[in-house]
Amino acid sequence: MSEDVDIDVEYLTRVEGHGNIEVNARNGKIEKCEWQVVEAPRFFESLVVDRDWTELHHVTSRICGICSIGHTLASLKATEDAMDIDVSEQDKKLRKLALHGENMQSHVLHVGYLALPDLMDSKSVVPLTETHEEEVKTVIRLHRLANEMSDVITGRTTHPQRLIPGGFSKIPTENELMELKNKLEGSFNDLTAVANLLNDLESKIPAFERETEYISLTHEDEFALYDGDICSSDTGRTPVEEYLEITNEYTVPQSTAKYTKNNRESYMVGALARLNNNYGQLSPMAKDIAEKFDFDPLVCNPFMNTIAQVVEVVHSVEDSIRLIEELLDEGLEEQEEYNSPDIEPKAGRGIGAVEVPRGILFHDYTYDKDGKCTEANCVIPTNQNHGNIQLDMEKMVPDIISKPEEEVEKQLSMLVRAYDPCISCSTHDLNIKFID
Amino acid sequence: MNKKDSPYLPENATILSVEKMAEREKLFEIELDSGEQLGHDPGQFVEVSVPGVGEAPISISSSPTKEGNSFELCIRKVGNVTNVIHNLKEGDKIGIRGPYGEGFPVEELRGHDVIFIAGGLGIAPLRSLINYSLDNREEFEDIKILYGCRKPCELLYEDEVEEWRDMNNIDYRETVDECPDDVCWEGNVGVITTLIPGIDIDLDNSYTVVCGPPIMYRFVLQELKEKKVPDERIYLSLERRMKCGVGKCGHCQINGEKEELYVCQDGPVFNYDNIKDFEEAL
Amino acid sequence: MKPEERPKAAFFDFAGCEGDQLQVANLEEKILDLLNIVELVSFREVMTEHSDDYDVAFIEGSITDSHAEERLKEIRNNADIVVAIGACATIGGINSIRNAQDFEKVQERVYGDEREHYEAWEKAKPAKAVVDVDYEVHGCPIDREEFLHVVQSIVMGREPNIPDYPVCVECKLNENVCAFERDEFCVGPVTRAGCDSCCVNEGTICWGCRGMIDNPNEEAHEEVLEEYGLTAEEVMKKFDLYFTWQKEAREDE
Amino acid sequence: MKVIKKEDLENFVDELIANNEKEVVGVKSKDSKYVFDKLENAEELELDYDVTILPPKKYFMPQRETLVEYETREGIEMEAVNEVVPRIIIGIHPYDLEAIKQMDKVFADSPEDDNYLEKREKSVLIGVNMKQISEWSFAGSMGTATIEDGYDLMLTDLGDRYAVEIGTSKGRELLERESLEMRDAEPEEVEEVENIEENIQNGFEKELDFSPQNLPWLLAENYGDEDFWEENAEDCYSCGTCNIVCPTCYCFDVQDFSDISLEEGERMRQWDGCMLEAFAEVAGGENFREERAERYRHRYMRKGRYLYNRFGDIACVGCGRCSSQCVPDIADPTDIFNKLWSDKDE
Ligand SMILES: Cc1cc2nc3c(=O)[nH]c(=O)nc-3n(C[C@H](O)[C@H](O)[C@H](O)COP(=O)(O)OP(=O)(O)OC[C@H]3O[C@@H](n4cnc5c(N)ncnc54)[C@H](O)[C@@H]3O)c2cc1C
Ligand code: SF4
Ligand code: SF4
Ligand code: SF4
Repeated sequence: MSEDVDIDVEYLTRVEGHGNIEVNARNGKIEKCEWQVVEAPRFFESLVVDRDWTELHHVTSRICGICSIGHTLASLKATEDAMDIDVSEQDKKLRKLALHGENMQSHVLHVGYLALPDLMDSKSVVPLTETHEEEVKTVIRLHRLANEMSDVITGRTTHPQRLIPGGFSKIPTENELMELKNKLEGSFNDLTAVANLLNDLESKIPAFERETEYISLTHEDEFALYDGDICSSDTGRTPVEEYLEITNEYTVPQSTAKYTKNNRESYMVGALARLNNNYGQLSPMAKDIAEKFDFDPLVCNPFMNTIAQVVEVVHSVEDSIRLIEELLDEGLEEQEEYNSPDIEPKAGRGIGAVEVPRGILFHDYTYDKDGKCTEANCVIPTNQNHGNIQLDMEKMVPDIISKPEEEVEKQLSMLVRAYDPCISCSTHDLNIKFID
Repeated sequence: MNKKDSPYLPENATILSVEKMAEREKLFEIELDSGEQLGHDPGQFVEVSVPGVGEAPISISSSPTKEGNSFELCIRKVGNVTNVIHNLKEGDKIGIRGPYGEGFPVEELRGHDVIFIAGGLGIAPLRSLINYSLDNREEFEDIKILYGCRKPCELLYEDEVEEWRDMNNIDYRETVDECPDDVCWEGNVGVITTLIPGIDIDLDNSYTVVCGPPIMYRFVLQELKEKKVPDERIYLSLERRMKCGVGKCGHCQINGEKEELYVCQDGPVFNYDNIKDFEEAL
Repeated sequence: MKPEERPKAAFFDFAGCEGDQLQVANLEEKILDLLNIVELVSFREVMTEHSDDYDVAFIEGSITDSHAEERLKEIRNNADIVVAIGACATIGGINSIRNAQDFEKVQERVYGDEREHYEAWEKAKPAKAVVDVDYEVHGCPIDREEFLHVVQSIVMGREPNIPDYPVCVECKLNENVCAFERDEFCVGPVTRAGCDSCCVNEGTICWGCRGMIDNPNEEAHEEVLEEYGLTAEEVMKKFDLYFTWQKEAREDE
Repeated sequence: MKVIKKEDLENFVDELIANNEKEVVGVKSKDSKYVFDKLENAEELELDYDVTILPPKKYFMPQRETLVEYETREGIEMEAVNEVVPRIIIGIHPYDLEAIKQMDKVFADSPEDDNYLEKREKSVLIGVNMKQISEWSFAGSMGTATIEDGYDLMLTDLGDRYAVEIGTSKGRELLERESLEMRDAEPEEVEEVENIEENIQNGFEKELDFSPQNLPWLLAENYGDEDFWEENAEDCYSCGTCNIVCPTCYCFDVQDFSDISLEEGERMRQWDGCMLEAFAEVAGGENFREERAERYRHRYMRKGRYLYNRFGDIACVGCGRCSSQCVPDIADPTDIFNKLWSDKDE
């Protein structure tokens, strides 16, 4: 039993972006317990000021490499909202496919490359390539499938090219969609294998719970990712236009990042939040898999976020197949090559919200009459989770502080990783502070 | 497809030996794996291939009269292919295409005085002709060799040069641009053009063959002009970027007022009179 | 041409979106092949193991504060070969848009009253502005195949082929309809090729993410854009999406 | 001369596609432009086009092709490679046919380049007389608006029918299939084709003010006029577009690409352009055409003079691709050549 604990995790590994964990205890008394975000600021909300409406999605896509499709779509939706630009049903379906591709890609990366090593007591996926070659190859196959999907729909796996205001500069061919559908259908074995693998490791998932408010989009007709209202597990529905009422950004002295809160001190967004709020709308096989893990909303164990991601991957595959079938049944409406919709820019403010792998994302732009951006605000999922991570840590540390220091460090790292934080995209981090 | 069908397919060859000659130059003795002779004329070149890196045109530095089936290349390390070639050892394999190009006009030179003027690496292609004429000494009249490099340590083919110095049936002269104080050097100090005024040239009966870096040509030609050497009695070897070696890729074409030339096919050896009006030649 | 020993490689990230490291992860099965030619000793995004004993360091992201500068200098000291990957690390990337903005305003827009808390440079810099960089893999994000080509070249001891001609070359090889023939504007004529004109192939324009070629005809392109109907200010905006740092560096020369 | 109804030609093309013996490519529209591309069905074929973005040379000398494959596990093994896809190419305009004739000479010149020649041999060329003329074209001045040979078959649009001129036995064989409905041309139809060809001559907006036979000496005379070349090249991006889109340009670069094992790979050639800055650069940084103006001049010299000296043809067929696709609009051969011509009198 250790009375004095000093944990300094500088640049937590296997997460996107830079964050530190610092815990100090003296004689069993916790003196400090902090989750710190130390990503260098990138000033996106200033970068876009004065830029043309045709460029904003290109710029804001660069907020995050992993969620670049999500950022692009939130950005386009905000611009389209500001200028009343219509998007065809077909293009909306294609955009949903793009979002599914990104969701799958990011979740598979997180579950397979970043979280699994913890559960398998390995420091990274690299040693696993030798000890568990088959499993690693399964994960790689799913990852590649997800990327192929982004490629076919958006032109590239990272920083999509085809997504533009009003629709697509180029759309996939029916043959490409058909092929994609075949590949998606061929992935069920791999999906089951990954689910089973995690099922076998379920005992390694810490049994930690804390009552939490969950926030995500919600929609009557579907498991909401691209469209919908804001939904809180505590306070119910709010229209997207009123997102500021929900996010309520504030600063706290001991933290480096802006926190958000709605009904409680903090809330959680992401796969677990989506499952908690929209469980009934999951696709059939996704639901089966969730049941294997005895998933019963409301689930208040943040470590279950990883499981929720696995469930969502299955949902994304099934829902993508459904979307492609619909598109093919209706027949793809051809569009011009190098399509660029005829749009007259105009002044106004627009807000776009989409669910990206790590949770709900808001872009909010104001344009002048020439379509130059005058003001922007982006609220990123990871920012919304920082407060919740901190509060989880505060609850968890006293329970585990008596364990060996290494073990404490591992649990805390695992906790942060379970949130799959995407720190480099946190646009609202404050006050860089380094551990000496 | 067999070899004859593709001019781009190299033949396999083996490095028989590697000799370091100076800081940046090594001499490679090479034999075709077919066992056949390369069958080149002095002044011709080959394309040397290192699979995965690329090809480089290199003059054949040995004389066709050399014993055995092997030939020699003197390669300066300057870039991609040549850097990697420098790491190769005895027994390693490379690819060879060629010989390519028009070499020196041996028939025309036969029976005349020949003056060789080599600057730096320019000795590499000239050595092929020098050794040819030394091996057939009786077929040529007076032979003069003027060889210059920047510093004594950059002198190539040291053993052979040592022999040239001692030969009494040729007139060998050498110079270095500069000589560090701690190096012993008995030859001349000064750029290569300083050797030219001191030699006698029988204007009716001699040919001058020049090879060196572009800047050297300008000064040497100036000096030869002062000596009243007729332009058509001067031959020189040019270097250009090349990708195919067989007159297709377009890279080595040079422009002039009158016509165009392909270094890989029309050269690399040119009669000065034919290219003197080419703005891009020198 | 395969060397006997695998060089040790390490990845480091600075201010950027980590999309380039993601592109490396996106090599999928080829990662396993890559591990046959290099030994991965540090890659924070995917592994907890870390070692300071590496031969080749890959740098992603821009350098935006003195802490990052120190860190990069240390990496330079440890590594034989430093490779900058992605636009943020090669030319300042999207981050350098702010180099042309008033920094006071930049901070205020994002952080309001709390801007004082920062230690961030006024200008975002690419890696080569801080240390010597041996190779660059351009693009936002990098092209996976080009990344592999550069790694392969380093392992083989040869120079990678990184074009120094404009994107128009590849755009024409791909038989695209030029942006200028569709009433759009493109910086392809001054941007370094090597991306296979991927954005134009997908129906848009070249935005310039690989940076300008070494000797661009900027003046001509500025004139042309104006002739095609852009205002001088709009022309500037075309150039300061990705070229701000490069332009300033050239002017300083 | 034969005559075939338009719908029968369509059926014929569909049959060729279904037949699958050779890949069938033809002119298709792409956005507001045209390209040669693989045909899925005859309906896609656009025989009423002005000019394609790239010339059909890409089928004989692809943008990128493998010349040699190598393997270095033990020693070196190298093998010559030629990926030949036999093709029927439909809709080639006369100026492009002329350009192909010129390229044939270049690659048949010793040593023969089989990578080109074999692809060329395995292709069937179906030409078509122009109906639309590109506003940039000056084929009329270059004598390439119509052509007597160089095709296997040549089509001329006669409203509801096509006249078909058979150029070679290859062309004749292609037509030898029972299902094909075709008849001999009436004398009036032969005359109609002649008239059409004559009219094409007059349809060009752009012209050379003099006979192209004067180009070799005119260019030689102005080679040294540095001011002229500098002035005209000032806005040049060195983007090589004018090289790449040209049907008579054939310069190339060769590079090795190893696979990830580092033990095998391919030596590939890719189209290069003399307008690109590094085209004449050698190791150590010496560049034999360092200035934009030098490269700019070189292209015109090559078109109007050098290749003429070497192969006997003016290497510009007047298609106008270079001028129409040069973004700063400085690559128009008629503009440069006419300026030189009018300056000569001063
Ligand atoms: C006819 C001829 C004879 C030569 N003889 C010799 C010789 O005997 N010894 C010697 O050391 N060098 C010789 N050279 C020069 C040698 O070819 C170049 O130094 C070499 O090609 C550089 O290639 P690299 O890949 O090492 O350099 P890089 O700079 O990496 O070159 C890349 C590519 O550029 C082209 N290239 C670059 N420089 C040249 C160049 N100078 N000439 C032709 N192509 C070039 C090549 O295609 C090469 O593959 C000769 C050149 C020519 C044209
Ligand atoms: S679209 Fe852009 S890159 Fe392509 S040719 Fe035109 S200007 Fe060049
Ligand atoms: S002339 Fe025009 S097309 Fe040709 S290289 Fe110059 S700018 Fe490009
Ligand atoms: S130079 Fe221009 S007009 Fe002449 S053939 Fe080439 S592309 Fe056509």
